Amino acid sequence: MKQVFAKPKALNDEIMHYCPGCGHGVAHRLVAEALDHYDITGRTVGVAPVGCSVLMYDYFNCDIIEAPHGRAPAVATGMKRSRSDLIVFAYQGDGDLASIGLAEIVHAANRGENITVIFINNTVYGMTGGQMAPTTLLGQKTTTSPYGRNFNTDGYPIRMAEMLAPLEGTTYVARMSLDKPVNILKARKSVFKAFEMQINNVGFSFVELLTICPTNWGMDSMESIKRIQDEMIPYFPLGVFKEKETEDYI
Amino acid sequence: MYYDVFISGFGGQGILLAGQLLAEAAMEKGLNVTFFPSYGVEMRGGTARCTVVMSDNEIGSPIVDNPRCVIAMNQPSLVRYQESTPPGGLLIVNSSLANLDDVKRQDIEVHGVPMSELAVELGNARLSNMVALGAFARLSGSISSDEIAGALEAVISERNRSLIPLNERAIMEGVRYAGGK
Amino acid sequence: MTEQKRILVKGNEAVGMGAIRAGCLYYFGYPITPQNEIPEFMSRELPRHDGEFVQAESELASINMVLGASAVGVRSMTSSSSPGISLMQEGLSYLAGQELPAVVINVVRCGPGLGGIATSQGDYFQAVKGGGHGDYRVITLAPASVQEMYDHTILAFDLADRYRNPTMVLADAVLGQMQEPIFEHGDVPPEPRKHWTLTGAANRPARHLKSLYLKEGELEAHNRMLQEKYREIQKHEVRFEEYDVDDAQLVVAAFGTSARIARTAVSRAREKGLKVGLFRPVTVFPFPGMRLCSLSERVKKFLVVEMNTGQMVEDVRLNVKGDTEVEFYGRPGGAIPTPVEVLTQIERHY
Amino acid sequence: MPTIKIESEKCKGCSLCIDVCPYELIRQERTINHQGYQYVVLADPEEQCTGCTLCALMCPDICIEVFK
Repeated sequence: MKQVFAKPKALNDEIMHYCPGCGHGVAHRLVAEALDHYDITGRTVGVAPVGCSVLMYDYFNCDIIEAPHGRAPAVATGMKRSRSDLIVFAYQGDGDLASIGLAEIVHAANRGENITVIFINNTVYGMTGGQMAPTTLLGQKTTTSPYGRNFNTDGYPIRMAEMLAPLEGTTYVARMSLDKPVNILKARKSVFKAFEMQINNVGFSFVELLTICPTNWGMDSMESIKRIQDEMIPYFPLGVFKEKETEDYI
Repeated sequence: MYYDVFISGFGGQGILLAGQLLAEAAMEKGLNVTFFPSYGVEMRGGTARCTVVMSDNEIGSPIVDNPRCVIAMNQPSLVRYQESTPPGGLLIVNSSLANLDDVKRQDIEVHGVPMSELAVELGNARLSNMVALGAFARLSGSISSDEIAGALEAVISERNRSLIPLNERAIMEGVRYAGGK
Repeated sequence: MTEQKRILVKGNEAVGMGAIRAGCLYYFGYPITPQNEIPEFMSRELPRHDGEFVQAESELASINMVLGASAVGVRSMTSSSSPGISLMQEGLSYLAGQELPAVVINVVRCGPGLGGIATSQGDYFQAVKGGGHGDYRVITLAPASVQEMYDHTILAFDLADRYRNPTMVLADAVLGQMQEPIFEHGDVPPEPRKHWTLTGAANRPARHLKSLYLKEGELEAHNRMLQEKYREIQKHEVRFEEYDVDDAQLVVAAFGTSARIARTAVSRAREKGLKVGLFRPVTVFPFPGMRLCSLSERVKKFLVVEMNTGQMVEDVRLNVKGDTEVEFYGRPGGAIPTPVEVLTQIERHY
Repeated sequence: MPTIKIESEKCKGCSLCIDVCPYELIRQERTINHQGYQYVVLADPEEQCTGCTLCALMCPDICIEVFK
C-alpha cells in the first residue's frame, strides 16, 4: 500500500494554533506543497504579516521574517531586490494587505516585483477579535460594524484581485476558494503557478484565497463553508484574472 | 474587609463570566472591586484566568501574588496555581477535571467539588462556573450566594436571560455540595 | 444629592463613555489589541449620538483623520496601542506644529517591534519626549484606575482645546482590560470657542492651518511661541497624587498601573512600621518635577517603579536635589512587577 | 485496502472531513484529546474507503494521511 496523501515536507509537525476549521491550515499546506514541488524550501524566504498568521514561522521549514503590519510587500521587495536568487513570498490577511498595507501591495505589484503574494480573504480581522475588514461584505455584522457593514459609512468590500490585475506590473492574478476539495485542487494549481512565475522570473504573482473564520463569523464549520458559497463567491468571483506567459513590457 | 480570588481553567469554562459576576455582586454589595481578566491571544492557548479583588477600602494593586483563594477549574490550573495561595488560604478544585491527589499543600484548606459532574446533572456542563461560585460563597465567607445570584441579571446577556433560574440552581448546588447554607 | 449609581465597566469602555460625555462624536481608529473595546464601543454608540465612526485603513490614516476633524473645530479622537501609536508619531508632530487639539488614547502593550499584547509602560519616553520630529510636547495624562480612564478622557479634551495641543492618555493593558466600578458624572468644562477653525471663508478672510514657515525668522518665532505655551502648561497643569509622604523616609514614585501595585506595597510597608510614601504623577507631561524637588529636601531616598527598564526614573533623577538617592525597580515588557516584589525592594532600600 | 490515518492529537474536531466523505466513514468521538477537542476517527468496518483523499484535502490541521 502506498501513501497517496502526506503532509508536505516544507511544513513541520507543530500543532497549529489556528481555531478549528480555520482556512490558514489548508493555505499553508498549498504553499508548502509548492515549495516541495519545485524543491525550493532551501532558498525560500516567507514574509509573515501581522494577524493570525503572524505565527506561521512556527510551522514552515523555510526561513521566515515578520514584517510590520501591512508592510510585507515592501519587506519582500527589499529582500528580492537584494538577493534575486531567493524565492520570496508574502503571506497576508485582508486587514494587513487590503487595509493598512494597501499602498505597499499596490506599489509592489505596480513595480512588477518578482515576488509571490498569497492573500487570505476571510472578510474579518481574526487576531484582534472580529473587527470589520476592508473585505467585509455589506450587511455583515462585526464587532466594529455592529449594525452590519453599510456602504454609506464603511464603503464597499474591496476586490483585490480585480484591482491588481489591470496593473501593468502584475503577471499572474487569481482568486480561488478553499471551500471544497475541487476548489482546493484548483487553488493548489494556482499557488503552484504563482511560484512558477517567480522561479521563471516572469514577475509579480498574486493568489487570493477565500477562507472561513468560524470563530469570528460565529458559525460552525459547515455553516461557514456554506457562507463562502452563498455569500462570498457571488461577490468575489473565482478565476484567473491575468496570466502572462513571459515577461513583457509595453 | 479585603478578599482576593484567582479563577483559572480552560477557555470555554466560563472563567471570565464567573469573575465578572463576582465583581458585579461585590459592587452591588457596596464594596470596591477590581476584575482583571486574561484577554486576546493569551486565551487562544486554551487557558482563561482572572483575578477579583474585593475590599471596603480603596484597592491598590489589581495584580495579586498570593490570592486568599484559588479556584482551579482544571488540572493545569491546579498544578500551576496551588502554590500561590498563602498558608491558611483556600483552594477549591474542580475534582471532575483535576486530580485531588496532586494537591501538595498541607497548610491550606482544600475542597474538591465535582463541578463539571454537578453541572451535567443540572443539564449543562457549562454551569460548572456557577457551581464553583456557589462553593466559593459557602467556603470563603466573603460574599453570599444570594448576593452572587442577585447580580446574574447584570452580567448575563439579554438573549440568555431565561437561563438565570438554572444558573441560580447551579450556584445553590455549589453551596450545597460545599456544606450547605 | 441623590446617591449616584456605580457601574462596573472595562477601562477601554470607560474611555469611550468619557469621550462621548466630553462631546466627542468623531472617532477614527484601527483594530489593535489590547484597545479594541474602544473602537468597538464607539462603533456601537456613536451612531446613536449622530456621530461618526470610521474604521481607518491604518493608524497613519486614523491620526490624520483626527487632524482633519480637529481643523474644522469638532472634538475627535483616536485610540491605539503601542505599535499603532508609533505609526501616529508623524501625525502628532503635525498636530503640535499646527496647534491642533486632538485626543489620543494609548493602551500600552509590550515592545519593541510587535512585542506582545501584555501590559507595559515602555511608551513613556515616546509620549513625553516626543516620538515624532521637531521641538514639541504632547500633554500626557497617566490614569491609574478605570474611573480615571473615564475622567482623564474628559480632561484630555479640555486640555487639548484650551492649549490647542495634542493630548495623550497614557494607559496600559491592565487599565484597558480591567473592570472597576465607576461613577459617570457630568463634570465637563464648557468647550472653548474656537476662532481658528476652517469652516469656510464666506464672511471672513481666509484662514490657514500650517506648520511650514519659510520666511526668515518666522519658524523660529513659531517655535518660541510653542515653547512659551509649553511653559504655561508646565505652570498650570501639573497634577500628582501623594499617599503617606509627610513623614516618609523613602518615597516610591510610580505612575499608572505601577502606582496601583506600589500602593499595595507601600501599605504593607507601613503595616510593618516603615515610613514609606507614594508619589504618583498624574500628568507625566507636564512632569511634577517641582514637587519632587521640594520633597527631596527631606526625603532621603526615592524608589521608582515602572513596567519598563527605566524611563520615568530619568525625569525623577533630573528633578530631585543633587545628592538624593534614586533607586529603580522595573520589569520590562512581558512581565508585571507584583506587590511582593515591590515590597522587597522597599525593604532593601529603606 | 485503501484507508486513512488520522492523528487524533492534532485534530480540532472542525468536522470538515466528515462532510466531504462520500461514504460517511468519519465520525466525531465523544471523548476529548489533550487539546480539549472532540477528535474524529475513521469508522470503516466494511472497508469502504477508496482513498479518494477528499477528507485530507479539506483538513485544515493536516492530520489525515491517505494510503491506497
